[in-house]
Amino acid sequence: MDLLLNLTVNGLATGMLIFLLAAGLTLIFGLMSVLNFAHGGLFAWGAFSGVFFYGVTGSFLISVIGAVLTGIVLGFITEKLIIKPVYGNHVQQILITLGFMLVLSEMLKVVFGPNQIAAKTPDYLSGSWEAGGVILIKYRLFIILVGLLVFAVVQFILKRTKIGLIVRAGVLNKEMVQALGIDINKVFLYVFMAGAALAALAGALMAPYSGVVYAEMGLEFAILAFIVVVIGGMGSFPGSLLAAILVGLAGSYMAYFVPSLSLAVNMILMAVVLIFRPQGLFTAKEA
Amino acid sequence: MSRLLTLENVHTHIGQYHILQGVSLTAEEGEVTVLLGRNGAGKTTTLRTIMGLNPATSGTIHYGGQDITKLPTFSIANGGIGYVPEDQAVFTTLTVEENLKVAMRKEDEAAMARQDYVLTLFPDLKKFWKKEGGHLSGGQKQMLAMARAFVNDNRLMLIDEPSKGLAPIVIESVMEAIREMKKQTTIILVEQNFSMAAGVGDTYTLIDDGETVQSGRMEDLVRDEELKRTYLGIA
Amino acid sequence: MEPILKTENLTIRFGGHTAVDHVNFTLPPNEFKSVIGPNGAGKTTFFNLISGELKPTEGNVYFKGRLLDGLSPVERTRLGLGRSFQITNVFPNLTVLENVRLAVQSREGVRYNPFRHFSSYKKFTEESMEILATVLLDGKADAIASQISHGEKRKLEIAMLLALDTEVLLLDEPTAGMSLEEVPSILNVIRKIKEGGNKTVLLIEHKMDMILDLSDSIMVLFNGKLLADGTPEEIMQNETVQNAYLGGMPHEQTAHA
Amino acid sequence: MISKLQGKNFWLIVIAAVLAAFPLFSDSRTMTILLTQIFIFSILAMSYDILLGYTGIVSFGHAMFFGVGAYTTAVILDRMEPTLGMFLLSIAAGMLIAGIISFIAGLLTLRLKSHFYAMFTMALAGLFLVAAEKWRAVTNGNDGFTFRAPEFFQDRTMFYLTALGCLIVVYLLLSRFVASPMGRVLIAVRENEQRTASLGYKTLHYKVTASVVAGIFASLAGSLYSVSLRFVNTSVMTMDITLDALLMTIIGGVGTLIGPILGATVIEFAQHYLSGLARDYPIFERWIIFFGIVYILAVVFFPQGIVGWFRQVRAKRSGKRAAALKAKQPVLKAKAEENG
Amino acid sequence: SGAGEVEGSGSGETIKIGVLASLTGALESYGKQTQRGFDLGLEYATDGSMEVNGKKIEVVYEDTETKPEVAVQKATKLLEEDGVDFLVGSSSSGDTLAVLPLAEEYEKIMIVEPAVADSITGSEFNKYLFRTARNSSQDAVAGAAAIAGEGVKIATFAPDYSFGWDGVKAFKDAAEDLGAEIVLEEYADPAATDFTANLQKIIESDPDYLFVVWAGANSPWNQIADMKLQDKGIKISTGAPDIPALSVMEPLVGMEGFSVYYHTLPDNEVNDWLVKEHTDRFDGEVPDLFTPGGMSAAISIVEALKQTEGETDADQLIEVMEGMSFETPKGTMTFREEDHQALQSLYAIKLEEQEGVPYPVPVLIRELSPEETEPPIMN
Ligand SMILES: Nc1ncnc2c1ncn2[C@@H]1O[C@H](COP(=O)(O)OP(=O)(O)OP(=O)(O)O)[C@@H](O)[C@H]1O
Ligand SMILES: Nc1ncnc2c1ncn2[C@@H]1O[C@H](COP(=O)(O)OP(=O)(O)OP(=O)(O)O)[C@@H](O)[C@H]1O
Ligand SMILES: [Mg+2]
Ligand SMILES: [Mg+2]
Repeated sequence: MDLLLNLTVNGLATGMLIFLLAAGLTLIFGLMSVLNFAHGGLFAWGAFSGVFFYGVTGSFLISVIGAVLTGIVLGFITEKLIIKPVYGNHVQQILITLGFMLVLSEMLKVVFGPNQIAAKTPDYLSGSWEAGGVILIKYRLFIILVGLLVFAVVQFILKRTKIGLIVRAGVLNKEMVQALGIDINKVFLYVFMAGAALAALAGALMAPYSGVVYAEMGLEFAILAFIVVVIGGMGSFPGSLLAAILVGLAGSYMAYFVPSLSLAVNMILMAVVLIFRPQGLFTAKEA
Repeated sequence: MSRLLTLENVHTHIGQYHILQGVSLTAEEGEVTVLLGRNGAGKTTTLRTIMGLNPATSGTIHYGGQDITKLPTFSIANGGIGYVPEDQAVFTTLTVEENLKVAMRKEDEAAMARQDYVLTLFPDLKKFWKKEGGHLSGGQKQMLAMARAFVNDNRLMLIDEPSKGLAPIVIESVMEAIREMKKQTTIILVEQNFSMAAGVGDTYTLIDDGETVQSGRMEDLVRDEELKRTYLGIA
Repeated sequence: MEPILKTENLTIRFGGHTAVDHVNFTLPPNEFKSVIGPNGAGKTTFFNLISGELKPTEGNVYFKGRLLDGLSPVERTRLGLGRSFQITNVFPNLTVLENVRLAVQSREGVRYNPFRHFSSYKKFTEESMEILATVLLDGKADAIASQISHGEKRKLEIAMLLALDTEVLLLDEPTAGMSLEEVPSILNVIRKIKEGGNKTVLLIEHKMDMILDLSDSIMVLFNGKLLADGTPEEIMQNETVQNAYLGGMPHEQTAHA
Repeated sequence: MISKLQGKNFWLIVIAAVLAAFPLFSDSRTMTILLTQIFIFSILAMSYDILLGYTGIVSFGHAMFFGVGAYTTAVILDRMEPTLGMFLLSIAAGMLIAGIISFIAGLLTLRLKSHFYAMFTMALAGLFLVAAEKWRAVTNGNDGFTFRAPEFFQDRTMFYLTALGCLIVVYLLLSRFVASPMGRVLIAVRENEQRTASLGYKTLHYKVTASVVAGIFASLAGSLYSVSLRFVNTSVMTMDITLDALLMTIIGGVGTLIGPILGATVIEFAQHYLSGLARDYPIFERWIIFFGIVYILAVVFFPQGIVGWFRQVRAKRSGKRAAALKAKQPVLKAKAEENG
Repeated sequence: SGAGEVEGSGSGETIKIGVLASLTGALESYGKQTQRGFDLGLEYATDGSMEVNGKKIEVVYEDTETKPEVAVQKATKLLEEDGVDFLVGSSSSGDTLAVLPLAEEYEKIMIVEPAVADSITGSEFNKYLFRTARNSSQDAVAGAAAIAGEGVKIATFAPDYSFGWDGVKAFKDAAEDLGAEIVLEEYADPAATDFTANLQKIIESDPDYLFVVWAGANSPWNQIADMKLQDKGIKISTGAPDIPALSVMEPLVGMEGFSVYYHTLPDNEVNDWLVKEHTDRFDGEVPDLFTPGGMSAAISIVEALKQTEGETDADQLIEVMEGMSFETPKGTMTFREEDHQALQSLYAIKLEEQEGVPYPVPVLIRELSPEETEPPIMN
């Protein structure tokens, strides 16, 4: 019993972390339909700048804010220079964002040096509680909270405003949305920046989780995020949340019960979901 | 009565093609101007040029005394111009409700009243309120495209072939609605259904091969069998 | 004579909404039948059921006495059921000519040859050009399909159907958006098909003048149900049709024909 | 078939001849090896173009076929005598296995739509990678193993010529394939799958065929690749290989066949020279940044790929003719003038 | 003389060495350590003259980008265009394996540094390669020597790929020889975000020690601390990595394990020289994990050349190098005749916190002699 509880709690926490990773991509890829292979770069920049700001200020809160601001600025630059010319063209998106991904991760080495850097957890969030046989890692509980908070905020914004609708309409027919008097370019820019900010936030929170940041972390986690967005159903936040938790739990259970398959768990999960739900778990309109 | 919209010798290129080669057009406030012309003449392109979707490469477009030739589409639309495109451009994965919601510039009471009016005009839309736009029938899509423009308080409406695919009885109510709307709104209409064009139009402009070749009062056209035969192949 | 096309209790439901409701109809060979009905009556859906684009919730379609249950659109086209689409449905980045040639190629059954060069099939190109000429589109043969005007796309749609040269033609509002001036020539094309005497046509239209002019019989769909099926005269007399479909202007419609 | 030797074909033959004669007048083995790599990746990229450019399918799992070829050849040459016969046999075996796998994978997955298909192929390729990792008795895991190439290839010029020969043959085969009636239908599937079906084409057959053809030639590329290195490890199954194929195809121009070859050339040379610069100029130490910028600039300046750009330039030169394409039928205008 | 030119030997000639390393990508810092070490090694071994027997030594570095096909391209370039007499490298085992056949084909000596895969000196061995780097088995044997003993229960934790499997297998053999019992072998996806399920299993197997074989930036240390393994009486042991990676091992302070190199561990003149020169030249930076390896590779080449009097003929070199001993920053190394693996010292250490050092420092418990860490012969 304790065992299952342990696996579940840790799987949940990992799932939440993965959800944070995927949240930005749910906006950018799921909703705006931009195949952004540079997402991992934004995420890695969030992680590095978080560690940097923590080192400079000693305040975890400020470091997270700093990372998010970095994400916003990078998001602005990325959208203006890289994404804007290629909306609606997946083939060009792949090429240009992969190129930008190389630039982003290599620039990390220029700015922060080529080595991995240790990421510290603030004292009040480090350590764990042990209750009975169940170990509750403080930072993981914190992640679960933040994940829920992000989910609630984004969901609230998408539900209470027309932004989600406008973006979905804009992806279907950009011209028509403009002909309705909406400055869709601006909307796309802001949504992209929000997605980048979420990526950076995820990076900043991921860093203390694994205790280390390194330039290559971006691509690794970006693939995971793509998996989550696809099996969750393009553009659906509840879908991404559910998919992320599934990925987290599956990873946790598999590693324990079927370790020989744990290397393949994400791929198997994705294949199985797509066979039974070819459109992913949710669709955007159920969001 | 004053001029709401004037196109002066407008030329439009799309890519390397010279599509509009001198379109001139005026719309008087409170009137319905009908654009006539054969397939591929440039009627749709004219409307798209006004909307800034295919910006004019030369010539000028004035709207309410302002030069809108170079404005971006969304500002033109926000100047109070509603557009019903010929291919409907319904947002396929959005529901009927969401389609209208996206379109609504202001969600105030007046807008809600207009929406209610539109729904009495096209009761099918009310019936399929939660249905995805892509799942509507051809005619229902046409209705939705019109409704999307009607929910806003427009000074000018550009309507591209509204009767296409509609049942005769619906065409009648659309004509009724256009006559009703004329009281506050100026309309430019592209229409192939001559009885409808004649039924609601005040003036006409005939476009061929990207150029304005003739314009005048609708009554004159209806009366002049010769003119009709020459330009429209009908008698 | 055995009907070439027949449906039995054909029904489809989308969620709670019954779009086509137990329709039983028969179409004798070489007949020209029109389908009318209000918007959303289920006409296009009815076509989709016949052509196999949609699977019925209930009921069957028979082609020359053969049950079509489970056959894909591909197989139905090959059997001889061709259709055009109401919402224009072409190959956007190919030339107008190429669009038609693909249809000719399919009709000729040249489907899988992976080795011969397509340009060695000269006949296909020539034939495609002829068809384009009949729908007044030969001047646009080299234009990219996405760049032609709406009315021109409608003509292309018809050309592709003609190229398939199927026994049964399902035409879904072929002239919607076509210019006043050109409708007569397209009507001519359709009339010629009819006069050829070996084609069966099912036509959806809202233009009553045209329907009255061409049809041997008319069927009326209403809320998915088959409301009436009869000669044009009978249908025009039908009160429901008068009130709920035609409205007050049936004669104005025909005034200019 | 080369009866009408038009401009394009003429130049292709000249280039092929120059490449074939290259070893005669240059003994730069580096260049030989670089060109060999380019030939091999050109084959891979062309096979990918059949999917992406002609059938409109984005696959993130193409590496699995490349990997199948690479491993099949490596294992056969390692376990058996490394003779030329074995080499040919291993290529055939790889192509057969890849064909079977792509056939099954195609049937299984091609019903999925766009992104979902792409991700599914990624999952499949991921599973193959894990299999290659775990089946250590055969693959020696990600460390991989070396093996002997046939004696015949001891002289790398022979291998260079073999790779060039394969490239030419594959190019000719695929050109013919895409220009065949079948190839035309593939393009139709790319443009509008549902409409293709309603014209009476079984689209799934075409998509599966495309996937099998692509898989088979990717496997050939893989076989050549492993022999060129005399070594194989799990890197042949990784996403990097798929992305390389994808990038080469896009940079060159999708749906062109020549494009992928140009793309492979550009990427390999850019990589080679940029990393070379790193040795001589310190600011190129981070040459990968410049490499990334190459991609970005490629999109900005050649949005339709290199071939697309060429075509545009040509179209502009004959701009007047293009404008005349807009067929005018100035009947009405004439009438209007008559009427005054 | 004219004849001398034709023969291509004789004084005034240069000897060229091509070094392959990952100078970009994930392994870039390893590659750069090798590079610095190699430069310093040549200088040390030639007393700054950069000459052996009157022949100038020239080095060309090439970046393999950690891609086998690039490694082969670059190696060919080195062999063909630069006409190098020796190859050295590389940072990844895959790259190295891909290049091995070339060494054989061109009959040039290749010094393997710092790739660790056992198969290099095992199943894939050819007589032209010599390895100054330690291999996975040596690591494992050292790891075992540091903790294993009669009746000690040990669980292992490793990434689920060749490196991990090799390491665990070798460790298991060595540890069992020393009388320890392996109670659990746990493998995890190296890219996983969450290792707690694996750690859970390890806790349940109730070992005395957890021996971790790990490489790569994504490491499990934080989670080991969070799961309170140490509080549960499980002692952690692993190899001490390079300094950047040490900085993330804070949670493991107090752990006992082994080290390949840390600049304070060896006590000999060569190392003193290395540490001094390195800190002087590189802004106070100390040499790291693979710097001495690069240096050793250079020293081994110069030593061999000295013995052949500048002859670069491979067969001659092989003859002198087999069994050759030479002084390196890690003490005396000896190329074992059978598989050309350099036997070398490793170090049993304990991680301790030290004033003014921002990472846990490996402190020497005892040096593990080359004999002690001698791995089985596998070719
Ligand atoms: N994107 C485009 N690229 C190139 N040519 C175009 C493009 N759009 C339209 N055209 C051409 O411009 C001409 C005018 O097209 P337009 O759509 O304005 O005609 P229209 O009068 O609305 O015709 P219809 O009655 O058929 O709708 C046509 O010849 C068409 O082929
Ligand atoms: N895929 C679908 N999902 C849900 N509802 C659908 C779908 N397709 C059609 N419908 C509904 O079925 C009804 C019949 O549609 P259909 O397109 O057959 O009408 P129609 O008679 O062709 O009308 P029109 O004259 O406007 O083209 C409509 O109410 C439509 O909203
Ligand atoms: Mg039009
Ligand atoms: Mg319809």
